[in-house]
Formats: sequence, structure tokens, C-alpha cells
Amino acid sequence: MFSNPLIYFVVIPVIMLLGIYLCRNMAQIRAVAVTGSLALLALSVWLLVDYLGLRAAGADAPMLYRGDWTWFSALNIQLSVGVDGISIAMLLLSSIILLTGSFASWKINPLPKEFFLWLILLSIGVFGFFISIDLFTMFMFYEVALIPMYLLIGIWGTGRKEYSAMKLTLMLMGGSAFLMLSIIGIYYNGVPEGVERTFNLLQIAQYDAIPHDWQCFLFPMAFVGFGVLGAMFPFHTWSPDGHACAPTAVSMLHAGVLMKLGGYGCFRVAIYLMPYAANELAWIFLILTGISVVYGAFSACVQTDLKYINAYSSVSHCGLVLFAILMLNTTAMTGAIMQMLSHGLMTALFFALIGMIYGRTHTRDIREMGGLMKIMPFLAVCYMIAGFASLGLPGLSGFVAEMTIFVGSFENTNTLNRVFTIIACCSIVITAVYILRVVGKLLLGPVYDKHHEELTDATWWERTSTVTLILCVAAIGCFPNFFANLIRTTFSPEIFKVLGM
Amino acid sequence: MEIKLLYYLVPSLVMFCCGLYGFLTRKNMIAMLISLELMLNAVDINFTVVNRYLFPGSQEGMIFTLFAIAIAAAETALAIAIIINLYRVTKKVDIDEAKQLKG
Amino acid sequence: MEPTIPILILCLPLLGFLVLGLLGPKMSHKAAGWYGILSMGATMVLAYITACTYFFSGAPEFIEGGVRLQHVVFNQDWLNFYKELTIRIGFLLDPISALLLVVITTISFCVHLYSLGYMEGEKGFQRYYAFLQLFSFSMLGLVVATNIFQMYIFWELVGASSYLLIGFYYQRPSAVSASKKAFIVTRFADLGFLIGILILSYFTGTFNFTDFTGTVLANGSSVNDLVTPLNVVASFGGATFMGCSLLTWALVLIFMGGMGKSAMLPLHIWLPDAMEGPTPVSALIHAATMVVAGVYLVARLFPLYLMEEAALTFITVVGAITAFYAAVVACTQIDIKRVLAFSTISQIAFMMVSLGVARPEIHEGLGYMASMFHLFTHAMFKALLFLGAGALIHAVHSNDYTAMGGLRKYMPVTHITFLIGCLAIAGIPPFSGFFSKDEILSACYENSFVWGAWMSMVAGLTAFYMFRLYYLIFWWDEPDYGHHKPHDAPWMMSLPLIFLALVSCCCGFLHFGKFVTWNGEPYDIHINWTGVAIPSIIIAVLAIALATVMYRKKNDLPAKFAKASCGLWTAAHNRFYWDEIYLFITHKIIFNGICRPIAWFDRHIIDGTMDGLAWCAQRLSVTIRPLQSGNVHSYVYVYLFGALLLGGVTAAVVLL
Amino acid sequence: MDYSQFLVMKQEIGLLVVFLLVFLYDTFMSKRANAAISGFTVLLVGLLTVYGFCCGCPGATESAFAGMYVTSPVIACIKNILNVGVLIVLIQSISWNNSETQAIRRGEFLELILVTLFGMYLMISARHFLLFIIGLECASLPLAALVAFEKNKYESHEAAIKYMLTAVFSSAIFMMGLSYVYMLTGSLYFGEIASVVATESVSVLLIVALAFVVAGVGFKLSLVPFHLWTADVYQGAPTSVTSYLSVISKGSAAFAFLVILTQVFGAVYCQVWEWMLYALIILTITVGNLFALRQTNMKRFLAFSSISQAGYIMLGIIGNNDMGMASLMYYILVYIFSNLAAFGVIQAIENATGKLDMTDYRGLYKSNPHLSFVMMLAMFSLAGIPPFAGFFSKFFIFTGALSGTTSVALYVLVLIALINTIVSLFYYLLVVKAMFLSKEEPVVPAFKSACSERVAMWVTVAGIVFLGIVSCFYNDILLLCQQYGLAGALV
Repeated sequence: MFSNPLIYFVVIPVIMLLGIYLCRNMAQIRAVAVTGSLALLALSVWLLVDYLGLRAAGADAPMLYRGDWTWFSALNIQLSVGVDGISIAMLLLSSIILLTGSFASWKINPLPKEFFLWLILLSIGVFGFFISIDLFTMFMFYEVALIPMYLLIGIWGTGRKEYSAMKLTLMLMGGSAFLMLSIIGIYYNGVPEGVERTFNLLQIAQYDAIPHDWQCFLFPMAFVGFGVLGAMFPFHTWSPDGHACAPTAVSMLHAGVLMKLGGYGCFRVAIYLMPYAANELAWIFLILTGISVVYGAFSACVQTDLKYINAYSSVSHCGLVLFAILMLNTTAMTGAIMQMLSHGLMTALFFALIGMIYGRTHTRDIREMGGLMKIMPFLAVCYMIAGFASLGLPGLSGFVAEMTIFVGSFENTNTLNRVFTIIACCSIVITAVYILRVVGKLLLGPVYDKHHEELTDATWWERTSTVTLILCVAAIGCFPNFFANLIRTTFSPEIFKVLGM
Repeated sequence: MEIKLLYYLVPSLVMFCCGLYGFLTRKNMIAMLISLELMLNAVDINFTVVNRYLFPGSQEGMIFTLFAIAIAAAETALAIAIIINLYRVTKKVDIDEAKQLKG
Repeated sequence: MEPTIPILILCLPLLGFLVLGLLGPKMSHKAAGWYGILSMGATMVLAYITACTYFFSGAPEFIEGGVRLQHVVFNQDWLNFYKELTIRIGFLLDPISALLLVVITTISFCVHLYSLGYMEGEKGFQRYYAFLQLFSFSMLGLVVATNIFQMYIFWELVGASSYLLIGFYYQRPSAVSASKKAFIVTRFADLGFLIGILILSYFTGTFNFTDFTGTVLANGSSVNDLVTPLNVVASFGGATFMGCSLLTWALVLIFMGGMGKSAMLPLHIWLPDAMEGPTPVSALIHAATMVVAGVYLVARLFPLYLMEEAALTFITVVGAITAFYAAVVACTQIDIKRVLAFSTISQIAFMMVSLGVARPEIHEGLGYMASMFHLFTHAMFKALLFLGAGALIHAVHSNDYTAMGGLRKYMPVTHITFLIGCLAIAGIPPFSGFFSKDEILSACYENSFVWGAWMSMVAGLTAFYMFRLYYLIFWWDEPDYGHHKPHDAPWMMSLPLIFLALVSCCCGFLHFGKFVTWNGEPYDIHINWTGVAIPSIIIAVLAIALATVMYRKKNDLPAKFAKASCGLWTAAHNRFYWDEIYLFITHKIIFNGICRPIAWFDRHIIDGTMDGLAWCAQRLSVTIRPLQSGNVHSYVYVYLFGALLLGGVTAAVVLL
Repeated sequence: MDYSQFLVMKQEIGLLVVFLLVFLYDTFMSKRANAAISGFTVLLVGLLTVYGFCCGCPGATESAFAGMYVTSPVIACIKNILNVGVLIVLIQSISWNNSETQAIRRGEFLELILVTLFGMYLMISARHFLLFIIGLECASLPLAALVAFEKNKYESHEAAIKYMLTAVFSSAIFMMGLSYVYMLTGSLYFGEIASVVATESVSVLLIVALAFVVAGVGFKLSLVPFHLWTADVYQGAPTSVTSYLSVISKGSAAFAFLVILTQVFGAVYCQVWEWMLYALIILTITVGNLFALRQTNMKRFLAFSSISQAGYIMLGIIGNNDMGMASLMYYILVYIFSNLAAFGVIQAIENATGKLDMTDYRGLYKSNPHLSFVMMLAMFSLAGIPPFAGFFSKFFIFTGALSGTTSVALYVLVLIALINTIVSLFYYLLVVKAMFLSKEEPVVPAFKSACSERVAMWVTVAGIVFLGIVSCFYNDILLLCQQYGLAGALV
């Protein structure tokens, strides 16, 4: 079991948990957190390189590094792991954000030990989710990732944290209720007569045996289940409150990685396993996600709390992810995955910066700040770069992702899809409006509050955190083909066979 | 006149209902207990006559009745004990008094 | 051609941006400035080499049988979408890109040099140079784009660098809002551009310009199985939308992007405000280079536009209206940079009209050549005018002509060069503007008399407002300058002025038609003196004379004139209230009418539903609480009825 | 009569031996030694549990007394599960039972517990309604005495009388139903009733009788609307008794219910009782949850939570298959551990401070981090949050309910149950919120809980963590059920 490298994505965090449990002071906690996340990062980078090597050497299985270990033999539940390019991209994203999140929580107070314990538990869920290909295991890790949020927000958050934490948890659990039903449904209908039932994604996809009426019953549940986490309209309302109240690292991890679980799940479970229903019912969700995209952007235009702005912008961007997935073609899906990466990085950057600014000014209301460029130029420039990435400036990640999505979506000849593509395109303008509004109000202009003039610029750990993220954002933005190919080559053709592509 | 099964079943049902009625209307716990006895006895009659009339070959109903009587007796004893306990505390045997636990 | 030099052309400014951006704060002003100048100078030299090689080497890859070819120097895959649909970053060399390379690097170099004096001692000097380098990089990338998506990428980048430069004085609220406005308006236009690209690329399956325009390449074939404009039209298969063919829609939408960048009506509102940026920036971005990107875009896709008469007509109409509108507004502005800005809008509209009226069947597409010619000359003299204005502003520390007057005595160099610029733009021979504008007017007249007459009128207006400006600055009445008398700028500011003035004087004599035409075949320029040139000179002279009468000496004629114009003057002064209309639409309708209701809806309806569900559960919990009354009797009732109901209902359901 | 038949009842005999030893110890040992009776009993029950696992398990289905009594590996397994539960309850009760107020009736508590356990054994093993009734009464009458155990607390008596009256009423109804069943089928043997029922058409009287039987057993399980006694009794009874009531009594009743429904009414009437259960499950889960929303007394709160848990347990029955049965047993096992963990904390705090209100738990994390951690795990497990055992048991019970069905109605039922888990998560989180999120100064001061309580907590926490992740528990139970489960082997 331990010869499979993927297992270490769960093992390392578990060791980190133990390590932090034994820690006695802040320095040790930091050391453990940073070492552990560096190890995870190294592991994911190694995995990426090795994966590319294997692919280049001609490995053509849909997933590599496969490993199956029987767990509940009676139900044929297995601990199945395996990755393709998409999972690797997500693992890479998660480890980067965990690392930067650890840096961003350098001075977390109170109860630092508990904070990191929960944070790492959260990351176990995330990593486990991305390496699993067994529906049950996947779902279990998915829920493992959800619950620490409650305590992380409830204890270390700000504002109406108890309300927000509760709302977030309950709504996400509501989503997972639908999800659980659909997983059980898939389990019972996923294999042809006389074959042992399985939770294994690949096998179910291979059998492609779910009857059409069952697909139409289960697909909406799976999609809504994951869609809630992906902040799909109208199930997104946990996001603004939740993000606004969460502590920095949690916002980063949640918006950066956890919301990606939604998109990833929609793709991996809902569409991959139930392509027929995806084709039939895509239009419903297309409308919802299309609304999400524009609606989130418009909402963000009038918010005054930085985190609310960013939360609504996440609604818009994550809406775009789901939107693109529903287009059911390779280009748009590539775009969706890139958008997941891109949004993960830049929204983490945003939340990190907002946290840093809030830590200094003790307000997140843009009406009470101004001219921060003069006071904290480093943070301000980073914020601007994040803003540019968000509004889709070429050279940064947002652009390539959005363009891939738009081109891919437009490839779809359906009129409804086209119309919604154009509507979604409009978001680039609205995004520019709200980003520039914030930038103009917050960073530029005269200094609003004279007391702010004494504030200091970023410290070294904050710089490390932000610069890492910016480099990643720029790397995707400058060399998109590398990522696009990584993702695209992993769409095995049989996924889309049924969709007629 | 031949005495049919029904001539037993109907009175036993009536008896059961009387017990039920008593149980639902009386406030005095002892009276409620008596009503419960009525209900249990109605059940006993049922078992006995059904055994006698319909399945005379076996003794199941009869034996069941015997056990049921014993159980009823045990129940009564225990109930009386609890009622006495309650009476010690509240000096009443009124069931309406016993509704502090609610909500 | 070896790709080394082209790569360097793109990389030097990018490197400059990175170096100045990252290390700038550690550098001294001087070091940063000179680094920028040298970097740009080197780029300029390389660009000249490239352009000269293209035009004059006569290599078979550039010219064949007297026809200039499009040559792709390199084309690197950047992002593949599907099949052939790939964004590439490449370097396309053809007449217009070579021309623009020269223009951009020249002006950019001048501005770099000029800024050393103009921006002296400013806070953020290094940042300024970094942004200039970024802009130069983006603009160069834009003009050498081999495919429409590369163009879009750099299109966005120039937008961003323009945003950064306009907002250079970021502590000034007006600069911040101006930069925001510029970005958002152009972004809105880019939305159209993007959708246009989506439509076009979907049907044709390619982004490549060489595929769209189908200009025959070396050895007589096109890259992609002869995808010529005709094939493009064919690939659309006659698809229509709302009465127009989809190709028209695509082209008009793409042109919308051009309208945004080139500040055509109604998307022009950002350009006057953009004058909040430092003046050299205005000269570089908002006069010479970025704003002509729209013209360049249309010129790039010109063979495609030729396929759709409707799109060309649309361009002509928009251009004509804009030209007139901007000229009228320019007559009434106080801020000298705004006058120049409106003049720029008007002149770019000239180029647009010229493209719009160009037809290959009349005069071998004279309009196209004229447009490019005007682009070239205009870049030179408009940059000159802006830099001159910058020198003036530098001297009197104000943008308004009311603070100037009689400056000819104090600033002779500026005066002469400014005058040359004015003469050039007014279309007085032998200055360059005359030649290019004359070609445009000829093209208009050849298309239709209406366009010709209309544009002649605008040309007259141009002469009038430019000389109004000239007189108001250099003659009129001298205000009290205090004891700091204005004086000419230092050499690094004067040098570019003189250089550009010289170019403005001479470049009209260039045989432009030999270099740049729509199909690469040389075109022989011949001035139609009697038909077009003489009348237009007369119009210009008359307009100048009128300006002389009104503005040479201080008098109350202009005031009377304004009063007599029944509000026309006020309206023009307020730019015909376009800004107010936009303000109304954005704030009242979009912001208050859409965003706020949506935010409200989200907080109260969507969120309220979720909270409401929780509330309902709580209420329900309270409501059923009496069930647990504590009374044994009620428990037993519930029990009994529960059991009976369970039996009864099930029996009923099962048996019925 | 062949007295060797008694040897089939290995576990019952073991239990009786334990009971007698405790009884003798209680009667004949000196007063000083009497203090050790709790520990003695724990030791014996521990031995019994080990015995149950090692030797008590029959190799196959065995029956005695003309088929009135049946035992099989599955039955032995559920009895073992109950033994484990009782063991934990007893460990938890040691410090309470050793307190001064308990001095004169220490032994009685233990003896009554053991007797009720014996009754439950009979309920589970009975294949004849007479034996079943005896077991049922044996399991419920001593409980009334246990509920009334705290002699100087009024609530205890009120709870007892409520329990007593409703329980007797319920058994009257049950026996009434039974008498009709007897009238219609002529037998009280499960198997014979089943074979008669299978040949005849559906009759109204039998449906009503079935409803009465369901009501009678549903009372023990506290299914809505037969649940109203639950909260009052749980609140009034001593905490040890409450925890015993909530897990052991409920677990045994659930299994017995499964046996009756599937074995007696399995063939034809499964259509009938499945619809009855359908309604009862929805009602039970929803009403239990709605009531639990607003409770502040921890015991009352857990009472309603246990009502809704009973609804989930019923999902294992409605599927009417082996996997459902295995899931039900597994659910009971996990539920025993989770609920007892919660009760362990409640009891520890009650013993130390007498506080029982949820508001008293505010800031508990600051003063008693370990206690609040255990409580949190218990809440998460009850709410079904992975990686704790509750998640697995919920998942399997849903899987079991949907096993082998294509009925959308069942899917809808599971969906309703799933949506209800959100409500339940809400109130479980309320406890977590009080303990962890509250900024106020803790009401409960820091204290060191008794050694026995800590042992019990460790055991329950270990159960919560490992019962799910370690797959052998569920695997083995399912294997057992597939071998000796519903497919006829039970009768």
C-alpha cells in the first residue's frame, strides 16, 4: 500500500496532525506546518514530472498510479486511488495553497495548535478527494473536508461568524445529502446485470450501464450536490457570508481549493458517469450557472466589504467553471479546469491580501480605506496583480482560462448555449468594473484615514505567501499550453464518446 | 341456544373499550390502573375463547392467558409501588399533577 | 529572415519592464531613465533594421514580382483550443506592421527621451519608465500579431498599460477615475471584439490573419489550404442573424473593439479624460499609437471587410459622424490637451472613413493607402503637438489656455515646432498632413461626393480649431506669469520636438504608395490638384484666416460668437453631454437599476429563502411543542389514534 | 422433556449466572465490600461479553423448546453488541452508583439492569409470541423501577409513572393485536403464523392487528407517534438509566421489530408494513428532529435525538433484506458507542457539578478540553460526519434501505431522511457551538472526572473512531447476515 506515491498525500497530513499535536510552541507548529506543506508540494511536483514522463513513455491508461485496496469487501468498497492530469493539477493547486495558507496564518491567534489541526484535517479531506476514484471514499473525504470549516470559521472567524459557519455547514451538508443519494443510486444501477457492484468510477464509466431514466434522476442530484459547493446559483448564499467571516487561511483554502471540489466532482461524477443525462439536462444547469456568472459579478459591484466582493466574484468565476463543464466539449472542459486552477490561485491571493490588509487596518470596508498604495506598496501592487488576474489580463491565469472557456463554449452549436456564452462573456466587463472600483477606492486616491499612514508593509512571511501565488498565476498565464495539454491529454476519448464528440 | 364465538368476542371488545375509556378519562391513577386491568382481561378472554372455539386442538391461547395474568399482576404491583412513591412526594394520586416534565 | 531581431524587438521592452518594475525602486532616477531610453533606442534601431530589410532588401520572402508579401517570421504555439484553433505568439511582417514598427519605436523613443526632462523629480519615476516599456512591448506585440487572438491579447495589454499610465498620478482622484473609465469603456468595446472573434473563428476554424486575408504568400500559396476571404464567406454558409449575415455581425463586432480603442463615437468618452495622465503618455498612447489600433485592426482585416459592404458602410458612417463631432467639440475646449484629444479623435475618424470608403475597384483601394499614410503622418505631428503641449504645461503648470498667451516670446522652439504641427494638421502644403489628408479626401470624393464634402468641411474645422489653439497659446493676451517667466524646455525635451517637426515637414514627400497598399502592389500617388487639393487648401486657409481674425489678439469676438450660437457653444463645450448620458446609464441604470436590486435580491430573497427555511423549521418546532404536554392522557390519545390511523389508512390504501 | 435444550441458551445461562453471582454478592457480602459490587459486576459482565464472543456463539441456527427459542450467529452477534453496550453503561455508572445516595440500593440497580438484559435476550431469541411477551415485559417492567430509582427526586417518580402507565397501555394494545393475530392464524409461533398468512389474502382485521403490533413494539423503539413518553422519561430517569434506555433497550427492540416484521409478516404483508414503516420513518425522523431543535436540557435533547435515530434505524428494516439487517445491527453498534460517549460526558459533568443544561456547556472547551472533545466526537458521529463511525453507519443504512429496490418511493424516503440529517446536524452543532465557539467564561469549572468515567470515554471514543474506519466490523456482520440472516435461517 505504501509503495503507491498517492497514499502519501493522505499520510503526510496525518503525520502533520500528529506532529502538531505534539508541538509545544508556535515556532514548532509553524515548522511542522511549513515542512509538511513543502513536502506535499514537493510530492505533487514530483508527481507531475513523473506523470508527464510516464505519459511520454506511452502509458495510456485513463488514470495512472492506480492502486486498489479492499476496504468494505462486502459492498466492494475499495480504497482506490489514481490520478490523471486534472487531479494532478488540483493536487498541485491544493498543496500550493496549503503552503501559502500556512504562511498567511503565521501569527494566528488564539489557539494556534487547534487551528492548524483543523486546517490540516481539512486538507486531508481535500487531498483524499482528489486522489480517490472510488465514489464512497471520494464522498467520505469530501465530507471530511466540510466539517472542519464549521470550527475554523466559528472559532477563528470575524463578524457574524457563528451564523455564517452554521449556514455554510448546513448548506454544504444539504448538498452532500443529495450527493449521497445519487452515489448510492449510481452504485445500484451502475453495473450491468450479473456483475459485481462497484463504487469505482472507472469501472462504472466503462460499463456505462446506468439506465437513462435513472441517469435523469441521479444526474441533477449529483450536479446540485457538487454545485452547492461550486457556488451555483441559487445555492451560493453560503459563500459570501462564509468567506467574509472566515479567517484568512480558511478563506484561501476554501475558496481556492474546496470550491474546486464542486467543479471537479461535477465533472468526475456527474458528467463522467452520466453522460446521457448530462446531454439531456445540461440546459437547466446551463441557465443556472449562466445566471451565476453574471449575477455574481453584478452583486460584487455594489458590495463594500472586500471579502464580500471577492466572495461574489468567486460565485461568478466558479459559475464559469460549472458553465464550461456543462458545455460538454473538450475545449470548454479544459477551460473549466484551467479556470479552477486560476481561480483557486488568484482567489487565494485575494483572500491572503485581504487578510493582511485587514490585519493592519482592522476594517474591510472599502469606504473606510483609501490610498493604500502609498502606505503599503507591496501589498497594494500584489492586490492589483490579483485584480488584473481576476479581470482577465493576458499574461495572468484568468485570461487563458476564460478564453478557453469562451472559445470552447462557442464551439457548441446549440443556440441556447451560444446565447449564454455571450451572456457569460459580458462578465469580463462587469468584472473589470468591480475590480477597478475596488482598486481605485482602496489602493489609489488620497489616503483616507490618517491613522493608516503609520501602517507597515508586508513582512517576509507575507511576501513569501503572496509572491508564490503570483508566480503561479503568472506561470499559468504565460505558458498556458503546458497546462492545457496536461489537462487535455487526460480526457480519455471514451468519456465523450457517448456525448457524440 | 348455542353460544357462538361472537358472543364472547363482542363483550370482550366492549370490555376493552370500557377499559380504554376509563383509562383516558379518569384522573385517579388507581382508577387508571383498574382500567388497564380491564383491557388486559379483555385480551385474556379473547385468547381463551379463540383457543376454545377455533383451535381446540392446542393449548396456546390458554397458556398465553395464564402468563398474561401473571404479567398483569406484576405490572399492577409495580405500578402501585410507583404510585405510592409519588404519593409520598406529592400527597396526591391525580395524574394531572404529574406533568412537570414536558416540552 | 532570422527571427533573432524580431524576438529582440519584443523582448527588449519586456525585459525593460521587468527590470524597471522589479529593480526600479532600488535604482536612481537617472539610471532608470537612461536604462529605459537605451532599451527603447536599441529597440528602435532593431525595428528600423527590420523595416528596412522588409521594404528595401527585395528578398523573395518579402516581395515577389513587385508585390509585397506577408511574411511570418516566427509563430510559436501559445495555447491550443481545438483542431487548428491555436493562439500563437508570432511576428508577422507586412507593409503595415513594418510601418507601425517604425512609428511606434520612433515615437516611443522620443517620448522616453522627452520624459527624462518632463518627469524629472517625479515620485515613481522608475515606475513610469517601467510602464512605458510595458506599453511599448504591448503595442509592438499588437502590430506584429500573426493572428487575431494574439492581437486581442496585446490589445488587452495595451489597455492595461494605458490604464496604469493614465492613473500614474494615483493619488489624484481625477486620474484614478479617468483611468478606470478608460479601461472599462475599452473593455466594453473589447467584449464586442471578443464575440466577433468567437464568431469568426468558429466558422473559419482559424485565427490566422494570413488565412483570413488570404494575401498570397511566397510561392503563391496560402498557409492553410487557400483560405481566402472568399472561403471565409463560404465557411459562414450564409448564416444570418437578425437580418444581417453573421459575417457582418462578426466584422461589426470586431470593429466595435476598434471603436473602443480608437475612441469612435459613442465609445469616445474615455479619451478626453485620459489626458489626466502625464503629457508624454498622451503623446505616445493617446495620440500616436494605441488609439490608432482600431484603424490598424480594420486595415488588418481589410480584405475581409471588403467582402461585406455593410460593415464598411458602418465604419464610414461612424467615422464621419465622429470626425465632425470631435472637430466641433475641439473648437470649444479650454484645456489644451483636450483640444488635442478631440483633434485626435477627429483625425482617427478620418482614417476610419478613409478605410470605409476604400474600394479596390476604385483607384486600387486608394483609401486604404491614404488611411495608413495619414496614420503615419498623424502619429508624427500629433505626437509633436502633444509634446509641445507638454512643454507648455511644463512651463506654466496649467493645462488651460487661459493660463497661457503670448508665449511665442518666451518659448521660441516650442512655438516654431508647435506651429509646424498645426500647419501639418491643417493640411497646408508642404507639410505632411496635407499629403495624407489630400489622399483621404480624394478617396472620399471618389466613393461619393457626400463623403468628400463632409470630410472637407471637417478638414476646414480642423484648421480652424488648431489655429484657435495656436493663437490662444502663443498670441492672444499675456497673463501675469509672475517672476518665473516661462522658458523653453531642456534639451532632452526640445530635441524630440525638433526631430518630430522635421519629420512632419518632410515625410509628406515620401512615396508612401510604393510601400503600403492593401494588396501589396505599389500604388502611384498623384495629387489631384484641381479636383481636391486646391479647394481643400483654400478651405484650410480660409479657416486659418477666420481663426486669425478671432483669436490673434484679445477681443470679445469669441464671446459674442459663443453667445450668438444659441446654446450650441455650451453644448459643444460640454461635449454634447455624452459624459452625463454615460453617467446616467452607468450609475442610475446599471448601478442602481441592476446591481443594487440584484444585491438586494441576493441578500433578501435568496438568502432570505435559506434563512426562511431555517425559520420555518424553528416555527414548526414551536408549533408542535404542545404535543409534548406532559399529560399522560394526551400521550395515550396520540398513541391510540396513531395506531388506529396507521391501521385504518393502511387498510384503506391496501384494499382500495 | 429434554433438558439438554437449555444448553442451546448459552448466553442466557451465562447472563443468569452473572445475575445470580451479583445477587449473592449483594445479599451476603458485608456492607464494606458492597462498595465494590459495581466493579464486581463490571468484571462479570466483561467476562460475559468475552464469553459471548468466544463460546456463546452457536455454529449455526439452533432452536429449543419446540422452536420457541432460536439462536444463531446473527442473534448471538446482536446479543454481544448489547453486552458491550451494557458493559459500557455499567462502567459509566460506577461512580454514580458508588455515591452516598446509592448506598442502600447499589446492588438493585445492577440486578435490575441484568434482568432487563435477560428480557431483551428473550425478545431477540423468541420465535413464539408468548416468549416474546415475557421477554418484552421482563425488559420493560424492571426499567420502570430503574426509572424511579432516585427516590428523593420528584422527576424520577413522575417519569416512572408515565413510563409505567404508557407501557402497560401499550402492551395491552399489543396483546389485543396479538389476540386477533391468534384468532386469524391459530398459532403464536412466528413460523406458523407466517405460513398461514402467506396462503391467505389480505384482511382488514389482520392489518389492524398488525398496526397494533407495530404500535406495541414501536412504543419500545419510541417511534412517532408512540414516542411521547420518551423525552419525559429520559429526562426524569437517572442518567445511567437514561443511557441504558436510549441504547440497549432501543437496540434490542429494533432487532426484535425486524424479526417480527420480516419473519412473521414477511411474505405477503411486507407490502403492508413497508408502507406503515414508510410513514412512521418520515414522522419519526422529522418530528424527533423538530423537537430536538429547541431543547436545552441535554438529556431531553438526546431523547429527541434518539427518537430521530430510531427513525434511521428503521430504514434498515424497510429494505427487508440481509444488507438492511446487517446495517441495522451495525447502526445499533455504532449508535451505542456514539450515544454512550455523549451520555458519558453528560454523566461526568452531572456527577461533578449537577449541571445538565446546554447553556452550562458554554466555554466547556476552555475548562475541560478533553470532555468537550469527546462530546464533539459523539455529536459528529451522531450527525454522521466522516471519518467517524456514524458516517459509515448512516451510509450503510441508506445503502441497505435501497438495496435491491428500484422503487423511487424508497429513494424519496432516503432523500427525506438525508435532508433531515441537515436539521440534525444543526442541533448537534449547537452543542459543539456552545462548547467551542462561545466566548463566555465557562460555567463548568475544570474538574477531573472519575477514573471509570474516563475509561468509558476512551472506550467510546475508540469505538467512534475505529468502528467505521476498520472495515471488519461491518464486513463480518454483513457476512453473518448473508449466511444466517433473513433467508429463512432465522425461524
